[in-house]
Amino acid sequence: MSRLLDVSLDNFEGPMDLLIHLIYKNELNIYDIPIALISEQFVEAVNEMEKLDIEVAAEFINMASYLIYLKSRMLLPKDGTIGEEMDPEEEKFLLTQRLVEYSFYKDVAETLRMLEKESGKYLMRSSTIYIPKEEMQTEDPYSIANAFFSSLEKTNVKPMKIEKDIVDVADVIIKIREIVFKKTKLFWTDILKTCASRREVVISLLAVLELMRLKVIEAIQAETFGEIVIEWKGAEEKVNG
Amino acid sequence: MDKEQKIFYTSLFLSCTPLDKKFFRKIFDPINLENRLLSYVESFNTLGLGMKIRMVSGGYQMVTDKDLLDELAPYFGEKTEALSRASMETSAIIAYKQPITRLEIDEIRGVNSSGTVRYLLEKNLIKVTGRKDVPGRPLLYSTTKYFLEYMGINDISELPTFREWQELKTK
Amino acid sequence: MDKEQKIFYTSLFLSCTPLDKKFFRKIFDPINLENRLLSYVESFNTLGLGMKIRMVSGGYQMVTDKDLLDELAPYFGEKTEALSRASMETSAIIAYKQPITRLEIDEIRGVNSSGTVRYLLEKNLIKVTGRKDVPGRPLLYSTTKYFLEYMGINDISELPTFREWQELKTK
Repeated sequence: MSRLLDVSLDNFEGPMDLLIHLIYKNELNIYDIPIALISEQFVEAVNEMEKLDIEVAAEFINMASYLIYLKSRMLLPKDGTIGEEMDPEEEKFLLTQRLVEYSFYKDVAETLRMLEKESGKYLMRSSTIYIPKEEMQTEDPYSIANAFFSSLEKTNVKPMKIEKDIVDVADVIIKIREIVFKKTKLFWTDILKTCASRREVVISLLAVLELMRLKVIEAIQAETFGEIVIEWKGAEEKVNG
Repeated sequence: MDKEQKIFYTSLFLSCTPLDKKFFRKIFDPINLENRLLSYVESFNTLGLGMKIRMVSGGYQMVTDKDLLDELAPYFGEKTEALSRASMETSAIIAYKQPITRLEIDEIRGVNSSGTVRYLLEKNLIKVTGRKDVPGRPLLYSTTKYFLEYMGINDISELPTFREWQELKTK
Repeated sequence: MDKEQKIFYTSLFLSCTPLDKKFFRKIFDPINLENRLLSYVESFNTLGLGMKIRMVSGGYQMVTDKDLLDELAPYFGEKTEALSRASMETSAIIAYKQPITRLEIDEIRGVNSSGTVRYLLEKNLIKVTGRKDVPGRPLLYSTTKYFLEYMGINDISELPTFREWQELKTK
């Protein structure tokens, strides 16, 4: 009997697969499986594997105990108790359905295997050819003009010209305090626009941090490299304003 | 040969993936388009250049003839390993029952399929298509367009139905 | 059509880069090969399929017809990474004020442009064209021929003037 299991457990995708194998081996009718026979063989197969020191997956053990239980239930006479115990005929029907369904997918997998093999005979290029961009127009002259003249405009309308070489933090704090007070809520980039030099940008950042520490303003950045929203928090002054 | 026909051929030449009818409807006059495309396919394939246009996953794809495989494979064949039995079984289940959760797959197969599902996702043969409206809201899986291309079929409906299979079995 | 001819065509189809004569000498009978290949090329090109075989640097390559580029470019044009705002601004300043030093660019932009200038040099959109005759002799930058190509113009003079830009802007 153990010769039935002429292949190792590794060759089975799971307990369902092993069951199907046993059904085919015994040339049984899948729609009316003799539970006693099949559970005996199943348990024997699992024992065999354990003897061979193969680590038997929990799924196989579960199926084995389920089959033994089902077999024992079927041997017992029907005692009429309904509900608390399983109806063995019903259980057998459900198991049959599962087996039929599984064996359908097992066969479909074979069909797919054939399709895979056939389709694999066609060769195709592994990557799409893209036409190099030199042959295409990518930017237009207007965008270039726009970038240039806008940057010129930006330089012309600089609102503050800091004459002295050293920008004073105190001055910048006053400036930012005023701006935020007036607008209540604005972006960090709005403050950037008022800066005349890189130095002033750095000092403005320090000023914002100082005003945050004093709880005059609050700065929130929703995402990394995102816009920083600066909001007025100095409530007592805002009430008056 | 008119420009439309040439653009049809060159598009298929440039693209490595199948181009579907939707793509051509966008760039060509859609009236009676399918018939025109079919005639283009036919006249291309009768040229017998060694490559041909095949219809797959609901689109068109330029491929080489099967009988040149042995000659071309050493130089251009990408060695793709065939799918394992577990992958085949799992993708078969997903193909028929999509969208389906992993637990439902496990129930049919009688084993845990998480590794196989992950592998199929990586291979772009299946994709996540939402969540099931049950407690835990598990992910739902479906097969991809690439699955059809990989199997060389146009549509899942080309696979045998359960009824057809049963009839064959009981004969 | 014999198998050699088919393999020639399909090899060129599968390879997106040119295949040189050495490759074909390896897989085909080398005697009188070049003549045969030339006749294959000719008969392919007379089909007028939209793609053709061209001879490049001692090899062969299957490419699309030039006159289909406009139709194909929207779908198969190389994905261009758009220039960042800083790059756009800097190259625009260089285009209008060339030759210009980095310090002069910085003054217009109000920020340090050294990173951007380096990036544009790498992208071959600008080049160094000399040194300014002032203390420190700083490098002078100008736009390149490729910049013109990239912007789709023939000459810097085709860029809109300030007046034209103002008119466009208010529209």
